[in-house]
Amino acid sequence: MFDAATAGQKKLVEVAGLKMYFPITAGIFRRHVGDVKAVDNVSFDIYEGETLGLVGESGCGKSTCGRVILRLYDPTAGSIRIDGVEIGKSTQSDLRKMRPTMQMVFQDPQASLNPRMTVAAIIGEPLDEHSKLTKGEKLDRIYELMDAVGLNRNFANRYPHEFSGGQRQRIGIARALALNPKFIVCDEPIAALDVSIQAQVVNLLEQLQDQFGLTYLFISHDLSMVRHIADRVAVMYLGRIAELAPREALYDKPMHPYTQALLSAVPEPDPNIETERRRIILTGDVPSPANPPKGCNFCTRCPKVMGICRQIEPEFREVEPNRHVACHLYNDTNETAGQTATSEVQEHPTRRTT
Amino acid sequence: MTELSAQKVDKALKPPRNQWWDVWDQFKTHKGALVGLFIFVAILLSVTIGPWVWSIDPTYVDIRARNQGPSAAHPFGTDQLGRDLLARLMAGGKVSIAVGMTAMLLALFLGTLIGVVAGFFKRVEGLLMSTTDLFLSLPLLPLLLLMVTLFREPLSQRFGPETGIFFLIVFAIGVTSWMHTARIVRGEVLALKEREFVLAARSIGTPSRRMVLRHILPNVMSPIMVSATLGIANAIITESALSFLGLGFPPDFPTWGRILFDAVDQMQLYPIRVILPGVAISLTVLSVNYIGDGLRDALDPRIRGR
Amino acid sequence: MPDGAVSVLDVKDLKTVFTTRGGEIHAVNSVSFDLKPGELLGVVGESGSGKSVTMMSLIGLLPSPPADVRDGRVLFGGEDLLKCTADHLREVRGADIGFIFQDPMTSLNPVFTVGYQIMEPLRKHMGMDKTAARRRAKELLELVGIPDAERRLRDYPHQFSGGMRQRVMIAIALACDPKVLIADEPTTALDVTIQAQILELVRDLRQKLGMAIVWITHDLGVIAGIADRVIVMYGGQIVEQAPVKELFANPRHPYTRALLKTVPHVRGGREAKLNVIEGQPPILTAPPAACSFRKRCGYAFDRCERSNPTRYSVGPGHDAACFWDFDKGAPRDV
Amino acid sequence: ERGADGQVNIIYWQAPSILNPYLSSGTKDIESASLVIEPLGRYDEKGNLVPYLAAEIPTLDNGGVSEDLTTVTWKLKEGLVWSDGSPVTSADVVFTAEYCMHPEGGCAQLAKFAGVDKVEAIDDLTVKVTFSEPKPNPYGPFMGGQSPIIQKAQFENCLGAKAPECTDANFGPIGTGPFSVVEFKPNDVIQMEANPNYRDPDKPAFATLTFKGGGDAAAAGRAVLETGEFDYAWNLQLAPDVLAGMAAAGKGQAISAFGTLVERIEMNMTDPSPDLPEGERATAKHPHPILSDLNVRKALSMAIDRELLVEIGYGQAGRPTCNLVPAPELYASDNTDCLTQDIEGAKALLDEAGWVPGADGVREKDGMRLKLLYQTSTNAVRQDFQALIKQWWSEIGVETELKNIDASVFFGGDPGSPDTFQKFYSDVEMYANNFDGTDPEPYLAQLACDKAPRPETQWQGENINRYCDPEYDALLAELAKTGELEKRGEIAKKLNEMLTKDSYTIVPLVDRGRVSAHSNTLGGVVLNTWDSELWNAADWFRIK
Amino acid sequence: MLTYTLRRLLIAIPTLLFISFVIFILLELAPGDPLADQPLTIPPEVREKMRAALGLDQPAYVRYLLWLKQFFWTEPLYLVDQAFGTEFTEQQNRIISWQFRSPAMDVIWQRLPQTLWVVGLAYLVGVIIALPIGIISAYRQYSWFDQIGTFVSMIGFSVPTFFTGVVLIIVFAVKLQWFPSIYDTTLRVTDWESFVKQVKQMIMPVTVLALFNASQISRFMRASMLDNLGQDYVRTARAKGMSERVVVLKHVLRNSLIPVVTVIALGIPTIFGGAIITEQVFKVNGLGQLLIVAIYANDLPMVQTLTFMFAFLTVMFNLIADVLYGVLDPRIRYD
Ligand SMILES: Nc1ncnc2c1ncn2[C@@H]1O[C@H](COP(=O)(O)OP(=O)(O)OP(=O)(O)O)[C@@H](O)[C@H]1O
Ligand SMILES: Nc1ncnc2c1ncn2[C@@H]1O[C@H](COP(=O)(O)OP(=O)(O)OP(=O)(O)O)[C@@H](O)[C@H]1O
Ligand SMILES: [Mg+2]
Ligand SMILES: [Mg+2]
Repeated sequence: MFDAATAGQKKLVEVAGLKMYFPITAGIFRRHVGDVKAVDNVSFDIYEGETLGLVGESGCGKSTCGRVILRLYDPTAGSIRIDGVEIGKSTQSDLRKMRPTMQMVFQDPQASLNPRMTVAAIIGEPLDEHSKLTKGEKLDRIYELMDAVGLNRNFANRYPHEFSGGQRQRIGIARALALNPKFIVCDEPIAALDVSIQAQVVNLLEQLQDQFGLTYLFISHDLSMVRHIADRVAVMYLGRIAELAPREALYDKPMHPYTQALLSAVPEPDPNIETERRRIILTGDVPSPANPPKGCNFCTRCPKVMGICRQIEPEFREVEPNRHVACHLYNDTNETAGQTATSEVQEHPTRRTT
Repeated sequence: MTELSAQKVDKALKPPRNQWWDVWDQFKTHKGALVGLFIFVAILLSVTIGPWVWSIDPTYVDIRARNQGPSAAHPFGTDQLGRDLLARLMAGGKVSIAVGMTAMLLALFLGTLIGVVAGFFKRVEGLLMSTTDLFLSLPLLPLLLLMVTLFREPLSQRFGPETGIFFLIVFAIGVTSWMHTARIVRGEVLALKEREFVLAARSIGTPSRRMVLRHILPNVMSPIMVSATLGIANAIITESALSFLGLGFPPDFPTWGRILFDAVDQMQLYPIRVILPGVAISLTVLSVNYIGDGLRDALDPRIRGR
Repeated sequence: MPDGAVSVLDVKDLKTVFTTRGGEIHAVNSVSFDLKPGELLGVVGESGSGKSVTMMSLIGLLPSPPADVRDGRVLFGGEDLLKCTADHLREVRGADIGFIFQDPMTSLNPVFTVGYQIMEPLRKHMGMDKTAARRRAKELLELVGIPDAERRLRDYPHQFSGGMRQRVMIAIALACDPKVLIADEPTTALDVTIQAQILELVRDLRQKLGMAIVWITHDLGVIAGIADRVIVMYGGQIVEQAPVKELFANPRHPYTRALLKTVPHVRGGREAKLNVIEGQPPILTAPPAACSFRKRCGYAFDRCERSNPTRYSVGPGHDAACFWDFDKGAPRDV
Repeated sequence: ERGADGQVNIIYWQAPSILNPYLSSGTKDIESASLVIEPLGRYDEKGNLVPYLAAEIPTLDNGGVSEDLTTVTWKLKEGLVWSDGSPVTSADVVFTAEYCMHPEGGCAQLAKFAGVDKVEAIDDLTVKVTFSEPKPNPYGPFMGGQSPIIQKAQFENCLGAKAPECTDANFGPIGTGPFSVVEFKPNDVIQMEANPNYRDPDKPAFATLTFKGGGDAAAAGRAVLETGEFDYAWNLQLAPDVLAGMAAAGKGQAISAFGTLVERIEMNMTDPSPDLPEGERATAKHPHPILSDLNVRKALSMAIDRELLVEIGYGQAGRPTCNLVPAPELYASDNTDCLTQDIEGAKALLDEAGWVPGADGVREKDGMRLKLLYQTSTNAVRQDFQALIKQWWSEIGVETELKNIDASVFFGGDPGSPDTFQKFYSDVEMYANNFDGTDPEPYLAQLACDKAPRPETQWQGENINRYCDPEYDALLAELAKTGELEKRGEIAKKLNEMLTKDSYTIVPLVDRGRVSAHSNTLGGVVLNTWDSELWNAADWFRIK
Repeated sequence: MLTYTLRRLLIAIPTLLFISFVIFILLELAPGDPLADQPLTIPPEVREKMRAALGLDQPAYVRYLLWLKQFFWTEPLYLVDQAFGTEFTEQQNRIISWQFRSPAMDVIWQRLPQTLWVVGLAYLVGVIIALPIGIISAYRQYSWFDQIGTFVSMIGFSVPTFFTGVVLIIVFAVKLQWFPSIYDTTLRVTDWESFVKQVKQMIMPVTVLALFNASQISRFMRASMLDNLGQDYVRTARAKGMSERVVVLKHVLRNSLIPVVTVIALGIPTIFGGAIITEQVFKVNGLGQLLIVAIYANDLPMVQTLTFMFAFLTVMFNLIADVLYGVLDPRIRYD
């Protein structure tokens, strides 16, 4: 396990300027009147063998981001390179060939398994699609995978509902592993699980990473789990990345006010700390991604909000080595920030007022 | 965990038990279904094997013996031409059940196909649903008349009068009764499409065709089952209406619907002639319904596990 | 904490069994606990340990069949809730005991306005007329921190975010000034920041209204933050009960210990590997004849196979159902 | 006394759709209209002519018909008024002819006016009809329910293409009959009341009348015979035992009478094989491979037990017959040869014709099986007949395939449909037909060579069998020239026998009577098959 | 919601035009002839003339366009004329039925009351008895009530109405003489006596149809209730101390009715399609009988008009059902 990504490592996933807008249509002729900006101009890289944690509140676009990276949705803009291959625009048949390198583990282990298929059939499905193994070979491979995720081989002919949540998630993981992928998007793989089972799954994921040299995008809203498993952590808010930093740095010294609030809200299983702790309690709810606030999208709830935040969208900058933050607090020179802002900002009508 | 699986390796390698055994095991626990199955098999046997045992020709006119009540020679009596009612019921049952089953299968096939395609592929949804509306609002009778005119002769020539008309009737009923199934299936598919396991299959790279076969279809089984049970009843009744209109089988060819219809006028004089075919139709429909219930449960692994 | 005061709720030997096609499920086995006025009792345990079933058995919320409350006694206000009439039970529900459910998304009726749903118990239990009920409903919404309450009363649940719906649920539970509030994992479905808001709200309300609360959760962090006393459930039984600080400092049941170890922290040191509790929770097809944790327990010995431990007192207000004595590091000699 | 007996209810299981017989020739329409509008003369129950609006029936004897048989002169009764009080004049009669003979009118009774050159009013009460050639039977126009007199004042603006637009007139014609229309609901019900201006001040006995349509024969029979809701039900084509069962309820009785309707089997003289190219199939170009042989046709006829058919299908409403023209007596042949079934004889005939039984009992000749397709319209009795006849034919070694076709298609005459009786795409077919009035000449003339349906005529034509015999045609021409009744009778009998007894082209089965029912309290009913059944409704009364 | 409705209406226009075209083609191609029931004695030339008088000598497309014009232009104008006494349609031909030689629409209007009374009432009665049956069967799932309900409704499906109708007539009209076997469409309800008569004659046809409808709708109701009884909000309502009556009849029912109401709405067009067999058995002579007789008589303008109106209703009620769903379920907001 590496603690931080070293510069020399190979970038397995490169995401740049990724946008995923879901159109909102209205009127008699279904005119396009707006967008749900589920993912709005997100850029990051994931190095080979590392785990990038992606945290944020519900509805902030984590799942959409994970899915669009695997091209389960067609992105509105931006580029996605996986293992050096640009897949942002490739066709479904080309994608099909890429599928073995990239896989996904889903949030709800119950919902992501077809209730009418046996475990063997579920794990074997990717093999059916992408390999020409004989029946026997396939069965062997399925058993192998079941061993790898710690499922009893006897369970091969059972149905998903006959398993506990943790076991189901293992089935999902085995399915993702079947084609020897390099990159796995784990979309809240533990959110639906019991605390005691969460640990089992996380341990399994880590063990498999070691074993097969996997790279993860680990989506979660459980900050303590992310802290445990991720090497670097990206914090998302309302479709954008607020902060991206190595784990230790982030947890020790969160920079973005949202990250700070998020961390302080996590309850500690220790009554002594808990009773004394001062929390930052955010007010209000997350704004709708169809209609994000002007300027910084956190400005409506930010305890440290400044005038500029309501005007200009902060740039996502590297403020310290390896630490990226999108916040005006860390922009010493606001003017230049405005100048060097991306084209997105230039389109912004407020540009004229500055 | 690991040692557990290691120690059971050999046991696991024994070929997995055919899952239909599980289905049967579950099916057996459904009392209604079991009774239904028993009755249905009994009906099936009596219409298939029955004519071997009771070998009177159902179309044999024994005019001296007409309008007889039950007797040893004719356990259910005879009709107005002296044809043996038992033989006619068995022969009629064979046709009615065959028509009911195949027409229902055809309607299910069409309904499911259109429903699934409309639900799964957004592009053709509007078109297919308009077609469904169209078929729902088309006048059935002229449509049937047209089909019969166009196809009766070529078909009877190719397959013989009986088989030809069998195809025609099955086709006519099937083609005019798939719409409700299509609607229900489409609704169901629209919901299923949003389920995570469909997304999971896509992330694996499963193409749409196999997605439908593997993930969508098995999960719309229960509404299809319900349609199926209703479909058989519908097909048997429609067939009787068709023979009544002269669009059905050759006139001397008995079917349950026709035997029932012919006897309605004489209901007061010979009640047995309406009761028997009526009971036969109802029993079939009921037993199929209960079988459908049981099968729906048995096919659902979630219920089966309990 | 008003120690020694007379309890508002006293549960003794509660047993609940589900009859299913596959046989009986003994979901709750001889559960006893009590609740003091103004106290916040935390209930923890893994999924399926019987937390919800226990609480719902108290006020007859389980559908019957399949549920059957076989045995026990629930004293509330001097009356046994398991034996009283259905009408009286309905009076108690909503009026004297409020209930908050886990999933705010599905627990509100989608076709009635929020205002209507809050007013319903007010009109039934407090005999208020429409205007009075509306006024009170508005107050309640304000109390749980929903801005623009007057207008939001006319909104439907789907127009609220998850956190706000949970507040509405709390408002409904609080509507008739209950003596006891049972909250069944009220924040599990919510985000941490929203959870923090709700927790803050509950602390606040407790101060203002002073009712006794049972708070079910499986998040030990939440328990640590708000509970006065904690009971730990496993396999349909209470395995440990202690004041909150005592429990976290001196867990006396192997399950509690394991549980405390599995959770990762956001602060402090980071373990290389998370601790796990291996194995599966027990299948409750029969009333327990042996310790239900023995298969997953590092301390198990032959006695655990033979009999089911009762709850032994291990300190002031602290008891644990385990044959192993952690103080001595040896089997308990009873 | 008029109106003394209150209400009378009539049910026709086919509902009338219009009250103008010139726009529809459906029996239901003609008969319901006959309560309201009347012709100059009608046929009575024996087929005799009786004057209605005319003072007397014009004949050669009384000088009403000219010697050269080209004109008829009708005289109206004096003092006749329409139900609206205006007088009936010869102008109305002339107008009626004008109305039906209008080239764009599409008059359904045009055949009644066939050969009419002109119709002129001699004076207010006298009308002269001139034919373009001698007409031995001049009683086409203005005779019988099909051509009643309509009021000129009412229909004046409804000539030709405008005829269908006059809904009020078509639904409520002003007439001279015993009743006048109060409300007409097409295909449902007609409300009538006694005509205040009816020529007999004592009639009708009923003040109001309801004419209900719809349902089926069984329901109509039940309503009269079992529940007593209705007084009169028309045409109860029911199995004899069913009818008997209903009559046993004691509320009413079934009555029957015979006319000229004959249920028959028609033999196809041409080859209907689908292997033939379209356009040649079922045409004179290809004679029928089996049925061209007289012996086969005869054998088929001999195998049939007509008595039994009657017993099964019609009971008192039918009698076996061997004649195409079963009545009136003058024209009816006395041939009864076919009445006894003779299976052995039929077998012998077939043997003689070279058809020998094959392995499965079906006869064969030159490698061809004796297999026939037997079609008819959908109707329970016809299907029973089919089954029975199939059985008998199988006994003589003929294999039969049955087919039934919806009546609206079978009788539809659509040249595009393969299933019409005219196309005759089968070997034998069964239906019933009759002729209007009492003179069979046009009826027999249908079998003339040139009347065969064929592609050139868009499959129209009445010579369904494609029978063609020059001798027959010659005899027909003679009939057309003959005016003397005795002589006409002889020729007609000859023609009838040529078709049936001699050639077995047409195999008559049953002379079908009409069965109707009336309640026991309805008096004065005389069933008439030569005209509207309701012809004497003015005389009906309530038995107290 | 309004824009959604408007949009759906816009889409409905081409759909309906297409449907009208298909119906026309179908009727055109189907065998049969309007003169089929005329006596065989009519000579061919006369037939030809009669045919021309019906307009059958025109090519098919002309007849179609004419019908379109008549249906969408002349008939509505005629209604305007009727309402305001104007005379727009003076010179234009309305759709003329071939059987009646009179405007098809007039006959349709004439048939509407009895159809609505019998078929409509039967639907209503069916719904009214189906709902409580569905509710009780679901609330007491697997009780004997539920089992018998299932059994009876399956029988209801499987026994044709031509049979049940005749049985009722034989028992109640022939044997007991309680009700008339023939429906009197001319009866006007003016006083108590005529009202009693009307009720008596409606009882049997309404019963037959209502049983058939009820057996279908009660199944839907049951399924929908079962779905909702298991929902979390039911538990919430109970936890609030609401009585079972309120819980089931208010909270659950309100939610269960949403899908059922749309199903009911979808079934309404069938009322206007009439009930062919039942109408025939009881001689109600409603729209169903009108259609079937018109089909037998090959009265194409009438069949085309009736069928198209039925298609129109089907499409409209589809739309209404969807909109209704949105109205009843606050969660759904179109657009
Ligand atoms: N198919 C879609 N069409 C329209 N909007 C969508 C779609 N999918 C997601 N969204 C919207 O995009 C936003 C981001 O959704 P997403 O599921 O990515 O959030 P998330 O961060 O994964 O939340 P959670 O933690 O609840 O899973 C949400 O506002 C959601 O409503
Ligand atoms: N309706 C039911 N039928 C059968 N068994 C049930 C039913 N409801 C609950 N159970 C069983 O009762 C046991 C206790 O369930 P309960 O819901 O109380 O767990 P919990 O501790 O609340 O879990 P969670 O944290 O997941 O809410 C479980 O084993 C469950 O399977
Ligand atoms: Mg998500
Ligand atoms: Mg719970």
